Amino acid sequence: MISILAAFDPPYWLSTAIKVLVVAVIVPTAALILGILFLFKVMSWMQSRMGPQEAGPRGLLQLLADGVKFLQKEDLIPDKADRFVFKAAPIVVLMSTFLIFVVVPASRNLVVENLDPGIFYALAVASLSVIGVLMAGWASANKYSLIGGLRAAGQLIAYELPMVLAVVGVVIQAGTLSLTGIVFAQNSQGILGWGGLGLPFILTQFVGFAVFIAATQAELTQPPFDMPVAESEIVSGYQVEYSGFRFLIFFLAEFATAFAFAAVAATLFLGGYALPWINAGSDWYYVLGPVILLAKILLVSFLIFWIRFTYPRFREDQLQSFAWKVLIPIALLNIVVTAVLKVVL
Amino acid sequence: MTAISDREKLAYMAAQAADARINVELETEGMTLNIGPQHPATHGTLRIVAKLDGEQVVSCEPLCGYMHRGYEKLTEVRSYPQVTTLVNRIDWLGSFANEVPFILAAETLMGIEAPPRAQWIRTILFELSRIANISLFLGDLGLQLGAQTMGFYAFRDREYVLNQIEAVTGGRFHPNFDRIGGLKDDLPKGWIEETKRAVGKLRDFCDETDDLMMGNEIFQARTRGIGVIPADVGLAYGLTGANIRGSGVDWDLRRDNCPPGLVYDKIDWKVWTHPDGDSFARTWVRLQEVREAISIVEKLLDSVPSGPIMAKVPRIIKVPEGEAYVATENPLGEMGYYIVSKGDLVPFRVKIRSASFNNVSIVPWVARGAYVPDLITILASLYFILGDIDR
Amino acid sequence: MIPLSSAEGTTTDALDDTVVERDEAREALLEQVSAELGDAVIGSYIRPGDALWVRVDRGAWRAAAEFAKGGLQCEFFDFLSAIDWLPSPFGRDMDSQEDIAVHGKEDKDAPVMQSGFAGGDTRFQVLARVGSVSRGHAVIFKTDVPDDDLVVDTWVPVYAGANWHEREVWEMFGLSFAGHPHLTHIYLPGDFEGHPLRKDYPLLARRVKPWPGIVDVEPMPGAGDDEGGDGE
Amino acid sequence: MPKVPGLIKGLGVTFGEMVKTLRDGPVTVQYPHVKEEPTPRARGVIALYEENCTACMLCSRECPDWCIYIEAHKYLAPPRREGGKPRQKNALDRFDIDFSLCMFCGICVEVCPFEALYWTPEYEFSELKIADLIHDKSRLGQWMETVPDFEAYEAGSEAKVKKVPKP
Repeated sequence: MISILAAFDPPYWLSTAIKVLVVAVIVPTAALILGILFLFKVMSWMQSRMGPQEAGPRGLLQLLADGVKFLQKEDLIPDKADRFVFKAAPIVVLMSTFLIFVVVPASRNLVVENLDPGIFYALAVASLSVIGVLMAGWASANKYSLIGGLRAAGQLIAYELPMVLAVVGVVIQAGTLSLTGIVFAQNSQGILGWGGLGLPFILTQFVGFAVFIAATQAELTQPPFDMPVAESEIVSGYQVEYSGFRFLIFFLAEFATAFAFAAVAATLFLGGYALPWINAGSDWYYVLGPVILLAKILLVSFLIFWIRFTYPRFREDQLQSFAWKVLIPIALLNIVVTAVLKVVL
Repeated sequence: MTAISDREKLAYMAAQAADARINVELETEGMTLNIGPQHPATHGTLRIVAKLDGEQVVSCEPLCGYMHRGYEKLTEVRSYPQVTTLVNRIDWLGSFANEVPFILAAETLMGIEAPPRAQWIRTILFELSRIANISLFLGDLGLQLGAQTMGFYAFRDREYVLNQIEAVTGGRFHPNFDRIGGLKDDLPKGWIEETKRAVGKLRDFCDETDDLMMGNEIFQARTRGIGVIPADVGLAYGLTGANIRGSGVDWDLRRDNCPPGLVYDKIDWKVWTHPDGDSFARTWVRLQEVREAISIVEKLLDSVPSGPIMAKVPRIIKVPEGEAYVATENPLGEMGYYIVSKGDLVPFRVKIRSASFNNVSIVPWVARGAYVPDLITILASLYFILGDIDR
Repeated sequence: MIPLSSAEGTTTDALDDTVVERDEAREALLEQVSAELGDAVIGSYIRPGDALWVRVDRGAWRAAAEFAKGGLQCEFFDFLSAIDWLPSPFGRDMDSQEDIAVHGKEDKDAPVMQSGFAGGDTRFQVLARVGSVSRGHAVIFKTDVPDDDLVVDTWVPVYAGANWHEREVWEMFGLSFAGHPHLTHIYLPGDFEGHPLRKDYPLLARRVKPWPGIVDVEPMPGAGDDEGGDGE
Repeated sequence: MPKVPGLIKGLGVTFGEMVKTLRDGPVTVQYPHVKEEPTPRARGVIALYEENCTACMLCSRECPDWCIYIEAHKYLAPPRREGGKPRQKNALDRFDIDFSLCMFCGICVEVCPFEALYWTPEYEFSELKIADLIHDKSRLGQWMETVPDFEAYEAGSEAKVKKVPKP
């Protein structure tokens, strides 16, 4: 069965169509699953309540029900709003999420495009959502959303830097920028000669992992960094004037971005789709790869959402000083140490 | 017409500029932000007109009156039992605590004192409503600062106390249980054991709050040093309750000037104060007050005397002529009633001195130059309730 | 309870008729106030162990505040309000429908206007309570406001907390405060006419709806004794 | 135990809560399927025991919200002892409580001298139209079955337990 799969070699346009279809299909369904499992269920368990029970078996179709609810709601555009920009903003935010998935490998060949500067491309595309958020904040002609948009701009840019620096540590250790290369590196290197567990970079790059997770929380505008959507201060920031289908796009984009960043973090730090004792290149991964990747993603997302339900939120200036004065120096230090160890060992 | 009469704009901005460190030469134009009557941070319908420079509040003016029900006018046409039902809707979170000062003031005028058992149960219910009120404050403060989980824990644990209040008075929020000369009814069987268990659960809630919030570095970064109120300014504005004890003033009406109808002098308990006077201090004092209230309730529950629940009071109550002002330490601060009676069924004039009215009047002073998130923290830490402000 | 005290002089209310309780602490306080304000103290009243009322002349209202804050160390401002002593022409509005529909406007005997503790001879009276946390005492100051000149000078420079209270009294009673920095509505909408807490301001809610308490038990057929319901 | 930084302790609390909810069940119940029992003294709705009511109008006068409407007529009841004078009694024509105005304060139940009004903890009587919230005499009578018996009092109380007339 595997050999038939390997022999299947479609013309270029068909393969890209399949790949785009896969990414366009995988992302919403994955966001659906992730959204339900974590936000509704785990959050409700953490708050000693049952969570939604009515929609679907034990409430698992709740997000679908929400989606349909949003679809049939009227989506308003404030009359003084900048109409085109107002309509374009959610698309930009969602688009930046889809583009990240292009480089995330589910197995040696199951990747939309195995770009050499893979991680560099992913981080560059991730910062596209800043523009979308700023567009939403400006176009809604509403004081609260303007404040929300400006806060988001300041915050997302401030946290791009620590995220990139955290990734540099991994790149030094893996020696390559492309994500599949990083997965192979983690699979092949051993810990001081013992190759049993492979070397998921979380073990050596724990500081980088911590900085990456903190920066991801900020990119997703989740507590403790949810100033742009601080509902108790500026009433859900840039999303204030959105309703109906456009708000659904924002809502889905939030989960899809969380899923995307969790996928990148899983690939960089937890060994991506590969299990340590199976060689990263073997054909088993055509079937096994996506499942392992999904499991690791759920693990990382659990961490992201767990932090989200526990912490209060920073104030603007504390947020910025935390990025510039704490995260960036640590990330730089981490790079220096990794570089030195790379040379020495 | 906006509430602030439109004085000459530039002079206004220039005057405020010197005060709130605004850089006039950049001619940045301030923005008026309506933290409007419909806003999650105002516990109800309080509107704050804030003039902002960027995120910094140049000046702000709370506008109340969106929930003004005109209680003082209504009391002119209601007899004393009817006013009791009216009055427990002022501070609806700790609502038994509203009835007590009104009843005590009427008892002072009539020269009647409730039998010991009634006073004991009245004090127990007074402390239970304090626990119910302040435990919601702890949850709500977490909510205002972004930790939603705190809000759910508060509501979950508060239910046990509300069920106990409902078991004895019949109403969870509006007990309407206090009468001139005693209480309406006595305790049902098994209530004391059940209340001890409920109050024990509240003690775990306090420890959980300590772990989840008070020790949290982000929470401390958000509340320490924010909205500092020195003691003399606080007293000049008439701040009471945990707001003034947070600024180091060791003054509690339950101990210093306890009206005759409550039994705080029969047990020993401690008044908690904190020297800093910032938002963290006020929160910390309230958390200790809940723990103190729990130990007071446990001590009182062990020593409830037996005896009648109601003194000899005529069915139709005509309060003799005279005036009386009685204030008690309500969960929000000092709440007092100045009753003027002309000797007939209906009080002639009732001035309701509610705690939040004074507590909020200091917001323009304390919020000068604060950031918008800090304004929300200050509002959350002052802990007012709209019914209390607007009456 | 003896009837309300007369205007002049201090009367100590004898609660229990056996021994006349004396409340030295509050009398000492009263002596201090009288020494300071001299003849501006028009009347006073002490309920032993409870409260001290002092009625000062309107001119000395600000001086009383400054003395309370300085001399008596009353740094805690409790509240400031007003009383309208005019007896309400509407009563409890319970029989308002009845009396208009059936008996026409019956002229109730206008009850005589009395004033409370520490006397008072005008319709409006401003009262304020200030307390001392350090020394543990409190004083209720009162002053009369003549009907033709409803102005009292403000306490805001002495107690900043008086700002909102004076705005509320201005809005509800119509007594304006000279020198108040910002006298605008606090509760009522900007274009509200009338002063609701005045006794002659009708409570409309009760005049619109017929009172369900009117007894309309029809008489026994054929009995036709008393026309109205019994058990009024 | 070294001072665990607040951030980690916070995470521990929420994780512990999750484990506790999974282990011994959430605190909330799914309302339509599982219903929580209010306490016997809960003031849900007012029940009228018509035999005791003598239309003395005390409750409708004392009600702060003016939401009790009573109409009655007199009739001649047969004398208790033969040869005695026929007694004049009030027969209740209409006894409506408008629950859209009522604030459940309990003054009417308390002030009724003939113990004709009782509280029941029933709370499921919401209506689509607000006009249906006016419960007439028969509807108030139906609530009578749901009135729980008065509980016994705590030790040391001298109040005597009242009885609920069973129809």
